[in-house]
Amino acid sequence: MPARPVVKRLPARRGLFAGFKGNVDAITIGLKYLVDPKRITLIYPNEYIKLDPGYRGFIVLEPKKCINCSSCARICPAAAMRMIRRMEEDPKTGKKKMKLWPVINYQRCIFCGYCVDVCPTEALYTVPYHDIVYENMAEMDWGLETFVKPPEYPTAKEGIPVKYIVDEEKGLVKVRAEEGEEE
Amino acid sequence: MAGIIDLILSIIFYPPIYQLVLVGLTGSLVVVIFIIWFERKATARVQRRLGPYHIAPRLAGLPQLVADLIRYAFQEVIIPRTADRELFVLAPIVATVLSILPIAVVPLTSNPAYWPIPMDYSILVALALTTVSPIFLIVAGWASNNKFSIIGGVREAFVITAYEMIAIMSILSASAAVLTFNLVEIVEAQRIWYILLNPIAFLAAFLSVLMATSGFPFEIPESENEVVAGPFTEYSGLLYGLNMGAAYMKRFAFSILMVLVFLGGWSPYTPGEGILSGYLIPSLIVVAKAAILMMIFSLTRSIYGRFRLDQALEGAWRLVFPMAVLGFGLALLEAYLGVM
Amino acid sequence: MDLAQARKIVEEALSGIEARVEEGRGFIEFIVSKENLVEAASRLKKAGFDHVKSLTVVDYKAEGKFKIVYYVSSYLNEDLAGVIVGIGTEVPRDNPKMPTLVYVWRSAEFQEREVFEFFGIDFEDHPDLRLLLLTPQVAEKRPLRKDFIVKEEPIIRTTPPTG
Amino acid sequence: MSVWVYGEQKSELGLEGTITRKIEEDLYEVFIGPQHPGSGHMRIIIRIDGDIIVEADPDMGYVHRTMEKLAEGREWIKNVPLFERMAIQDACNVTVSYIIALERILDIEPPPRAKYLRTLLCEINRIAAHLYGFGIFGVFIGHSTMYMWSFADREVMVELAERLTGARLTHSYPIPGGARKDIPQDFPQAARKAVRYFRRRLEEYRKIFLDNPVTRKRLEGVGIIPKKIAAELGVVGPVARASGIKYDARLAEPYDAYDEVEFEVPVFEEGDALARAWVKFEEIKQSLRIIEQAVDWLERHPREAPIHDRFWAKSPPLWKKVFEAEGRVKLLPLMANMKLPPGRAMARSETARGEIIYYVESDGKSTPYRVRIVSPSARNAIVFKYIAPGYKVMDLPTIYGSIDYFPPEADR
Repeated sequence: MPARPVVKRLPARRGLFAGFKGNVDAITIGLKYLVDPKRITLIYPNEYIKLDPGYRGFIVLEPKKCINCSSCARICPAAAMRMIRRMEEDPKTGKKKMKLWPVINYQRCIFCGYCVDVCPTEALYTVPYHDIVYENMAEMDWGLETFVKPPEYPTAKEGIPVKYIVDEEKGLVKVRAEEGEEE
Repeated sequence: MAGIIDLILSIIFYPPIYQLVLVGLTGSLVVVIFIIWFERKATARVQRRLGPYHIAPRLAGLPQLVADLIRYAFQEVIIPRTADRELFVLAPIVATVLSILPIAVVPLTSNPAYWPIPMDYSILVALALTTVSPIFLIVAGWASNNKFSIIGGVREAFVITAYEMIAIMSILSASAAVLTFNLVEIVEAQRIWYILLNPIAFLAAFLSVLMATSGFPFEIPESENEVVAGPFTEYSGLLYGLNMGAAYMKRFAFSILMVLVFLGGWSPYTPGEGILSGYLIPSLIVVAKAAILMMIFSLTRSIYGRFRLDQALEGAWRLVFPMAVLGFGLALLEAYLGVM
Repeated sequence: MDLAQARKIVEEALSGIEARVEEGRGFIEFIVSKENLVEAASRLKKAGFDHVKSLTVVDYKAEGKFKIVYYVSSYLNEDLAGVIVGIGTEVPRDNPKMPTLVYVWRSAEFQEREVFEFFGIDFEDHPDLRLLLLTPQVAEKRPLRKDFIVKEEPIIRTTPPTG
Repeated sequence: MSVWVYGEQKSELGLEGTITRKIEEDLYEVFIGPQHPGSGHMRIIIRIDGDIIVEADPDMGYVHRTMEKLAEGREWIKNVPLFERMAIQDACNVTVSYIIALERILDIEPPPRAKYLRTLLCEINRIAAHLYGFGIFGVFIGHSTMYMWSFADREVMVELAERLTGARLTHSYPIPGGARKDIPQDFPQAARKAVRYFRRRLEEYRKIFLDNPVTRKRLEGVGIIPKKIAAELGVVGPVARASGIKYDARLAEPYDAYDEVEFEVPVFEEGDALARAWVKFEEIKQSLRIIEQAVDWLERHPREAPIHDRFWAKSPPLWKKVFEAEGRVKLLPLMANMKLPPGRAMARSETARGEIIYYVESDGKSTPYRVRIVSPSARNAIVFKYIAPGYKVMDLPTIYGSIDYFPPEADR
């Protein structure tokens, strides 16, 4: 039974100088940061975070791998990924056949990544970015043609890619993503 | 030609005009803009962020406040139907004007040619004028006819009663030490700045000015978590800007008073003859000192939260008021010993 | 303390009151009649179960009843803290009325209001039975009853994508 | 002469409060919220007599989503992303007990590695949520630096969570029988750095916020909940523990790896707002300890898929390949419309704000028959009604902030 409740007391605060010390401590800390701010602000979009490959961003379909099983649509919790019917020609036999293809509606997608994880052939993959602006809602409802290619990431053209690394002194430190230098 | 320039200069530097319009209105506007910017920047530094940035990053976002001002100026002023129209509009304007009025009666130089009023009782007149403007904040709250405004106005009233006595007492301790109500004599008497001789009175004055101008930790009337924006809840546009600016202008007026009383006024400079050395330079020194004092005031925002109303009052009466009395006593002692 | 021990304690406390015991995973519940509920609850409170964790109502539409269970546990008695015991009753779906347990467990107050708006169960003598979360229009539909059906969309989409 | 709370005298309930005269009429009714800079999506209707609150009526439901009903129409696993939207900054904590309830119905136990991974994320979330609470608390009492600092430092924890799960907030991390992703290679190092950073940083928090005389004065003796009343009102989490109740769901019914890691449950007895802030503060320290231990354990033990064999043993080779390469656990397609055996289960977990309880009933279909959620904020909302009266108007934000009330979680 390693976990145990421990009754603690609030730190006592008595005497004439307790309040004085508290004030001095608070002001000292304030001034310390006034002199050395240790900022972590990201100046977006002049800078943008280059996310790790494992990040669950926008989802892209590789149609060659897709076996039209509709597992992704079945598991989608937001009903963003749904199947559409398409008449397609079979390359071998030349027969026309009805096939189901997934399409995604980014008005709804919550980026949970279930579809990627459930896909039996890894036909879906995520790209590590998701801050893309659309001019209207209709554009966010992707058809199959849009779904098969990674979306354009405009921020990457405008800004400097940065990365946050966990640091012992400052918490997070912003570094340039490519060189790995501290800014 | 020279005559015309002299005429213009003499009009500009006619003390009531110079102090009310140039130092009072324009100067305080510039200082307030700078101080609000500084406050935002300093708070941002302590809070590990950038503060105003995107308007002119090279100037560290300084024009941001000008942009804000323009926005306030052009925003629609909405007057609620249930509000008391005349008072609603008048109150912030009168409050703003009154908050800079003390500047018009204090000396900014020792040259008698450039005193706006006879100086014999100037400290009393200045202090009396500082007490007028807060009433109009209560009026603003009442005229808004909104529950939050009224609560805020009532809080303001509580706070006034607490700080006024302290402010007057602690600032007057200087005249007790020098045995005069003449601000010029008080300034001239400070071979050593009065802050060093009587730090207790200065601290009391500092705290009371914070209370008077809703600075942290006494930002109680506008405490946004319960009463939205206190007396200013219903205000918008320029009137809101005036309301918010009034507190800073008042702080500026108080700061000038404190500079004269505690921080040696225009010392180390000795005003000479003529407009330039007799009036402009000493007044600029006073304004600069006041700005530095205001910068120190604005640091409290990043360190303290706000007191509860009753705690602020309790602190004011139990701690700061005795402090002011003590400072006054110290001043009398110094006068008796002839330190100053 | 495990559920078996808790069962013994509760059965002791409820002696004389007829109760149906049902075990679930992680809890145990005692279903008594509507008339006995207040008495049973007060006895449980005396036995040390001092707060209501969850007031759970399940609509068994097929059987025409609501099952209302107060899941209680203890804060002050640390032995009992590890178990969750339910004390509940069943009321018919039409005209659901039952006595309130607010006077036994104050902590049930808001949850009873919630049940009132979602299921329309009327707690008699509740001090403040008003809507808590819903607007009157929605509450009238009694959203958590099984008659209220939320349809999920089918996985096959008939409208073409717009983008 | 005492404060009345809905027809009952507050003193009869054993609650302390400032004594005021009883007023029948002439009360000033102030609606605080919902469109209000302080309260968020929640309205508190208070009646004040002078500056004293005589009645407070929490009016919730502005962000209500009827999750319990929505859950009945969705397959089991789809409810995880739904439920974590109760408290997105605390996503793993609020969903892990739902998953545990499912596992109880399925009668499976996740492998130890999954347990540790979940525990790790739970504690990361707990710190993030506590910091969030601290930030809101700070802004409530006008301390904007605390607000900015805790939100900045929360970013560290969010960053860790992002590296662990691939999402900043809504991780959807636990799944029945396991967890979705293993830690990346460089994770332990980053986590240890973050832990060391926080240890140092908490001292600064103490100095500028908790021990700041202004803050302390503001919090001390405000919203006192005596132990007996706390039990009576059924408050949870830090609110209960600040009143001396030694209850923590991690302690009462250890889930995941909590019976193996070593930590303390800080309990304070004062019961006021300051004690509640200190409970959270001490809990952050304990969470740091748990993170260290979990990371150590995960590093020591071999990487294997953190999911129950039932969902892994029969999986195709691609599954293993993906796990080797990316540490990602792929789901079997059957997960989407998995049918649970009929049964009923209850599970509780300790979120940052307190204990969350799920009652799950399955009738053998692929969707739940009934899911009942009782979230911590919903149970703490009662504090407004019974504790706030008797205190001053300016104490209301203090009480609100100190119980760390989170409207989306209470409304569900």
